[in-house]
Amino acid sequence: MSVAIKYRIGKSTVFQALVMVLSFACVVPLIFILIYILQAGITKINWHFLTNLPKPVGETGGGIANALVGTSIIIATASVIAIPFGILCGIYLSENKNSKLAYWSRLCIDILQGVPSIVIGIVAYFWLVKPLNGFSALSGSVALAIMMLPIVVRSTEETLLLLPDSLREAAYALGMPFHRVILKVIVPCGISGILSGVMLSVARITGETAPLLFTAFGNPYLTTDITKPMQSLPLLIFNYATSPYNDWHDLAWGASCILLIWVLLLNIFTKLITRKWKVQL
Amino acid sequence: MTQLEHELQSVKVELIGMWSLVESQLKKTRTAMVLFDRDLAREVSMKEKRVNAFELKIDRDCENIFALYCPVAIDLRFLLAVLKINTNLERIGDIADGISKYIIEALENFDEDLFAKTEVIKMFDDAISMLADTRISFEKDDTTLARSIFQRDEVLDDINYAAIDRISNAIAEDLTVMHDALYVLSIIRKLERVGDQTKNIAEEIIFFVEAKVLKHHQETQRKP
Amino acid sequence: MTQLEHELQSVKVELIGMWSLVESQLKKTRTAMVLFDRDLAREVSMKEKRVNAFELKIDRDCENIFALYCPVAIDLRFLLAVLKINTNLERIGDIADGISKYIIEALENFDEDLFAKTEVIKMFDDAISMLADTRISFEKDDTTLARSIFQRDEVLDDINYAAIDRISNAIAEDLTVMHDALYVLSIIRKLERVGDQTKNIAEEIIFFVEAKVLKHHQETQRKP
Amino acid sequence: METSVDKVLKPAPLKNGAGFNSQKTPETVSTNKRLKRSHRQIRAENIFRRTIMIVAVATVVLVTGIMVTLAYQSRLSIQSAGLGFLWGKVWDPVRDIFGVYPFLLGTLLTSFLALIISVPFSFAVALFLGEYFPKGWMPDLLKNTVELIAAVPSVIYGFWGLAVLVPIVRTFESAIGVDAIGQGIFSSSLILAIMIIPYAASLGRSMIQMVPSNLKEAAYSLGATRWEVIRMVILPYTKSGLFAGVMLSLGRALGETMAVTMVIGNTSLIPKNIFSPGNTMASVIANEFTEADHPVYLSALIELGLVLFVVTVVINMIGKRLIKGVTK
Amino acid sequence: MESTIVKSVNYNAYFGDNHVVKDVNIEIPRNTTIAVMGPSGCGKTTFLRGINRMHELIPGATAKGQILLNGEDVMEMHPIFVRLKIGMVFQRPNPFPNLSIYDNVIAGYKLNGIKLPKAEKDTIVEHSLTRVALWNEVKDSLTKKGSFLSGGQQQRLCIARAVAMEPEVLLFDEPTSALDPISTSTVEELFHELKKNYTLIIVTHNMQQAARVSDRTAFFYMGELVEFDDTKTMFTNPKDIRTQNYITGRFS
Amino acid sequence: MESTIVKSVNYNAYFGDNHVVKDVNIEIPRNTTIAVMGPSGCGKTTFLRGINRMHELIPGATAKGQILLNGEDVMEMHPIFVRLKIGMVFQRPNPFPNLSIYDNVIAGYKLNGIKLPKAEKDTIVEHSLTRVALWNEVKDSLTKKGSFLSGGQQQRLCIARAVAMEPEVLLFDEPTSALDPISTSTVEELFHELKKNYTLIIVTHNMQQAARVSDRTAFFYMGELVEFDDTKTMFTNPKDIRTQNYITGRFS
Ligand SMILES: Nc1ncnc2c1ncn2[C@@H]1O[C@H](COP(=O)(O)OP(=O)(O)OP(=O)(O)O)[C@@H](O)[C@H]1O
Ligand SMILES: Nc1ncnc2c1ncn2[C@@H]1O[C@H](COP(=O)(O)OP(=O)(O)OP(=O)(O)O)[C@@H](O)[C@H]1O
Ligand SMILES: [Mg+2]
Ligand SMILES: [Mg+2]
Ligand SMILES: O=P([O-])([O-])[O-]
Repeated sequence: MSVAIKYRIGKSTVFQALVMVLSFACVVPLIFILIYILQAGITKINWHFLTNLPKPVGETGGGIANALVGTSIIIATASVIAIPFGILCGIYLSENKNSKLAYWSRLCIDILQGVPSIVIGIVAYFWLVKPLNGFSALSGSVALAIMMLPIVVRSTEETLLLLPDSLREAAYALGMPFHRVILKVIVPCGISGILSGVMLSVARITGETAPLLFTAFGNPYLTTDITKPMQSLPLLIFNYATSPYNDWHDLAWGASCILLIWVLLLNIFTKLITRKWKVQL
Repeated sequence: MTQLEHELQSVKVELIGMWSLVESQLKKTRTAMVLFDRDLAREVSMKEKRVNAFELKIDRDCENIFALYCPVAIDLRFLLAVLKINTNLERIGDIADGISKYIIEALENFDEDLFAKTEVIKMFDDAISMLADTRISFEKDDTTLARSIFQRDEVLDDINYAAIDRISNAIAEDLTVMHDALYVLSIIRKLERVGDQTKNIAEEIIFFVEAKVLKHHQETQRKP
Repeated sequence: MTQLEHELQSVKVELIGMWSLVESQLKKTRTAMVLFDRDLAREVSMKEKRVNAFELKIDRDCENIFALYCPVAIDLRFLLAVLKINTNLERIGDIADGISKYIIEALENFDEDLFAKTEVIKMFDDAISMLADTRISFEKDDTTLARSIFQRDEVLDDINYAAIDRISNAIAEDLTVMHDALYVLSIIRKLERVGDQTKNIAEEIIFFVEAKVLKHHQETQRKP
Repeated sequence: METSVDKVLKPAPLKNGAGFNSQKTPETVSTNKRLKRSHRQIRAENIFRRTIMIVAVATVVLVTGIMVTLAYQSRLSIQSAGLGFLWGKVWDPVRDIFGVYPFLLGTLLTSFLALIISVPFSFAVALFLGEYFPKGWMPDLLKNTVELIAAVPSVIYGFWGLAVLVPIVRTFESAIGVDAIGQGIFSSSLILAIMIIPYAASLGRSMIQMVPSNLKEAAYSLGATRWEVIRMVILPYTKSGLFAGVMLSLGRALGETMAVTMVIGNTSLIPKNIFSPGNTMASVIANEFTEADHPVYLSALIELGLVLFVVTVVINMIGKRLIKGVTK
Repeated sequence: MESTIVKSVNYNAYFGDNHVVKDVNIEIPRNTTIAVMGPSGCGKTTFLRGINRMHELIPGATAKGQILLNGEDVMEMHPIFVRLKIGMVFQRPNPFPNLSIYDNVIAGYKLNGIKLPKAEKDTIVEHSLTRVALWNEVKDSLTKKGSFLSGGQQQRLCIARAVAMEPEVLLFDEPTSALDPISTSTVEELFHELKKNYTLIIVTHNMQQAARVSDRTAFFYMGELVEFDDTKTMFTNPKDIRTQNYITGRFS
Repeated sequence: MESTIVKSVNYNAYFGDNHVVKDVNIEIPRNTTIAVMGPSGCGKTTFLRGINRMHELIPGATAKGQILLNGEDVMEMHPIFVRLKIGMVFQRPNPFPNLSIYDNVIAGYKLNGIKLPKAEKDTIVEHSLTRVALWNEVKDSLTKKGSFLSGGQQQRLCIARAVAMEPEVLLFDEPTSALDPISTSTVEELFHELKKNYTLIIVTHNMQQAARVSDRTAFFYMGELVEFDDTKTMFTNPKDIRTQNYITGRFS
């Protein structure tokens, strides 16, 4: 009996050790990547890099100002489209759990979440690029908005569903009408979850390349017209990274570094804000 | 059967045990009186302790059931009735003891004539049979039987009421029976109490079975 | 204060009210007996209904408290004590009524001499003061005072014990007082019961305050 | 008082505080206001309800639109090749031969290889965070780091893979004696494996944390060791959740475009072994979409997109269903 | 003054095809406290939620028959008004977690978009909190979040929130079943205060609680109202054998 | 036969710096049923979990002092042994949802990797289920999942699972607080059966339950064992004023 128990305890200990080793092994590649990119990229970043346009091959220097501006515009436009839409849809889904429409809508959101980004690029191409006769930042924004949508909807819905029914009932029992129950009680209580969904979706689309390939397309010049092709950071990285020129690789490393820092900051910021705004239930 | 029902059942059994004991005490006292058997009277006096023990035990059990089971409705009424019946039975036991004490105290055999004149033996027999009948009505939750007790108590009351005159006549006839007569008077007074107690018990039975408080009021309704 | 405490308090107040009524009944009965005031006796008899009403009310209140609040520990003991005290007080009321009835029944004024010989008035006074003292001990949860009752009851017991001889002597001396004497004997017997009841009440007080069952056993320990 | 409450419901114009004038205590005044407001609110309520319903309908329209667009735009290719499209072993746009078998194979190889590599790590992380060390700074750090893996944009993985991983793989390949190209299915799988760890890990973690602690306590109270609790309580309880995590990872791996495009080597030939270069469905579209110069070519690429869409959606739906089954 | 405030006439409630409240007729006098007892699933909660029309918030839930509030059928009124007149307190304390204690009390006004002058708000808050015997405990921390309070305090806060709307009837659905005994007793004491000014209808599983706090008790069984009587009578001498079996713990 | 089976000597338990069980000394005789009462947070659960060393499963939890099982210090034994001797049943019924009823009963053996012949398993299952008065109810559906049973049946199944390991002591942490009154009464009846063969230690908030089922009652207050006495004495004549205040509902 005692031997058997010792054996069982031994087995348990060995398994635990295995789990710990494997867990920490995961972290290694990420750290490599981070260190490598920071090393390669941080030296390239300076004021000049941020405020200048890329130079043609052969000329040294040059910057990524067009990509920074372009990325900001594309993301802002996408957010304006997707966030209100997504939150309202999330509200509908959480408030009408069992209706037919909710079922179909939820199914569609699920489908949307699984759609590969490249396919969304194709669709945006046919919806906007073709009819408007040309690549445009707007079409890229729409594609990205479609990518954001399921994240915002699901995070809103899940956050609101997590709120106990008792909260709703408390509000209804005070004679509050539906829209006030939602806007004054339910949404404020779930604000941290909704916000974190929104911010994560922004972080997510910042790095998306594939849907922009045939929509925003890229542009070596600075533009702020959303009906024109526009450069963006990931596109720039892709194009320059796959080029054979070392100068352009350097630009790409710098851009990668900036993209990475931006994404990291957004993630950390999300953590902070959700912790701060979390409503203690 | 729930635990509470078990407990109530065992209290009931105990109370019936006490009841039988008190009945036998009363019967023995009667025999002791009629035969002027002082030893038997002493036995009754000794056994009074057992009645007391019963009373304490049942009180304690009821208290525990109250504390542990929080009885309501029929169970509560049953327990309250048990508490009251318990007190009454103990009193009856006390009375048997008291009468026995008279027998022990008394200097010589009671005068048989007195018994006949005062109907004390009839009173005794009635009291004993009333007590037995209430017991049966308790065992069977038989409120009709319990109701019949009230009429029968009136017989005892009548005998008791007539006692003073009968006793004083007896003494006036024969001064030597004076002591005896005073004892008999005391005994009659006590037996009247037995009737009252039995009546109280019958009321309690009706109370817990039918949830009617018969005590004191509805003197007319009482008689079925 | 919890709701239960409120309820218990109001039961307590009610019981004390009943107590005062019974005391006054007893006092009036004493006056009626001493002055042979039949009207006063009749008043006592009339007021007996109020005592009965009190008893019913308190019983009913206790039942409700049992059913609604499920009292335990001190509260439970208090209620059980109230139930028993209630019964005892009602008996004392009954006794007062019984004695008053004798007074009403009796054909002429009692013989004053008899009172002196049998110490019945002293007995009455003692009984009344014992009852008052138990009430005070109940009001104040004063078990020392309650304990003192046991000794004082012995005085009554002694008088009661001596009664038969005293009465028979009285009758033997003067046959005309016979009727009176028999009544007085009955009264003495009843007053002895008052002593007993008061003792019971004192026991109940000690029971609920100190949670000791004094009844029946520990006869020696009783005396402090 | 109540009748005036009733009146509010009817469209008739409200008299200010009709019926309330008798009392002027603060409460009645506020009651008054309350009722007036409420009337307006009933209308606002209806508008709000309608708005969110329209939004929900819009999502359905959106997704239907996506499907219709894909199907419609790929009609040319479907008409010309039919099902043979899937089994065709040759992809030669110049000759208008569109067989996607090489890409299908490439996609499946990269995805499953990545899955096989990543799953042990994912589950280890899930157990570590869900069961062994749910709280504390070190597990927090691990959790955040693993989440970071998901946050890094795929194009950066691709770039890093191209610059760092490919040379290493090339050395490794020459060491084991296969064609030392570096770019290829194996490199893509490695990159993908890293990228998909967080999906199964975080879902697995939340599933494991959802195991009611009272079940674990039940097992402990029967004298079980930690390993036995994991094997007999946690794994059975979470198995469909863990599997769902694997499915989501797979869906992610199948649809992943940029990182794969950058390291897979981009050839339309059927891969010979796992070290050969190849193409996945997504990478073909990314590479050739803007070059598609005639309608059938474009349509074929879109049909490829349709296939990719269907496969990933099916895989994802299976995963979602499983999760729903577990969390319910 | 025993005028009827709430009266149900042949009230029936359903969840889909599931008939859970059957032909309930009850008359509840003003300013009395009613306890509603019965085995699990007998429809107590459903009936209670029927009174202020919270029942119909559940998808698929329907009702038939009348609930009269002061003689007026609540089914004909807009639910918002019904709920302003008939407050409700739930099983788990549910203060709004994003609001301060102060705002929780006037939540009924604030969140309904009713602007009150500060002084009046202060009066309402103090008054309501005093009514629920919470003022002294929280008066120095009115700006703290309601979720910092203990369970019993939270529940009293929820009662204050309902009381602040000056309803005529207060419904309680097992208001203390999520509380520990000490909090339970504070809330129960509160009932004795509230019953002076409001009509309380309290669903409870706890028979002792029903016994302690109510004037009258309704016993539900399988969706029917079996017995409705004085609480004292109910607990000492119930008329229906099902009631007796339930309260004496002799379940079938 | 009143030999001591469990005895604690100066037992102290901590959550980090939080001293929640303070110098508890108690002697529990074999085959008696002990109820453990006390206000919320007084350390009842912690003490109970200390007995079979479940306490230390919580991160940061420590203990001092001795718990003797048949005179042997459980702190010196391996927790697995301790838990085999001292079974435990929890507040919420927790049958393993992925196992059948049959497998749930012998889960203790399965978990411990003990292989038994089928016949022996059958005996154990029947015997254990009979002990908890569940055999007749489930004997035709032994292969169904345990989660299909009602709450009370599930709890009895959990008790059967503990009983199947033939422990000497059974610990119950508020075993009926998640059950409705009817299930509660079935489980309570079961205690009366079990007490013949096992030593039961039952933590309960429900005073009436403690009163009904236990032989002796321990009253905890702020981590201390205030009083440990016959249940009857405890409820009619407690010695400590804190006990009396608690059981009569006079909370400070
Ligand atoms: N949301 C719901 N959907 C469908 N049926 C329901 C719902 N809520 C309750 N029921 C059904 O209605 C019946 C009555 O439920 P109700 O909640 O009124 O009972 P209850 O008496 O309050 O029980 P409890 O004491 O458990 O709270 C139950 O049998 C239940 O099956
Ligand atoms: N997991 C834990 N971590 C830290 N402190 C805890 C933990 N569990 C309990 N405590 C603390 O220990 C004290 C005693 O808790 P315990 O659960 O033993 O109380 P209890 O008497 O069982 O209360 P209840 O009746 O609410 O179950 C509580 O004050 C609580 O704050
Ligand atoms: Mg309910
Ligand atoms: Mg606990
Ligand atoms: O699909 P991508 O994440 O690589 O854009």
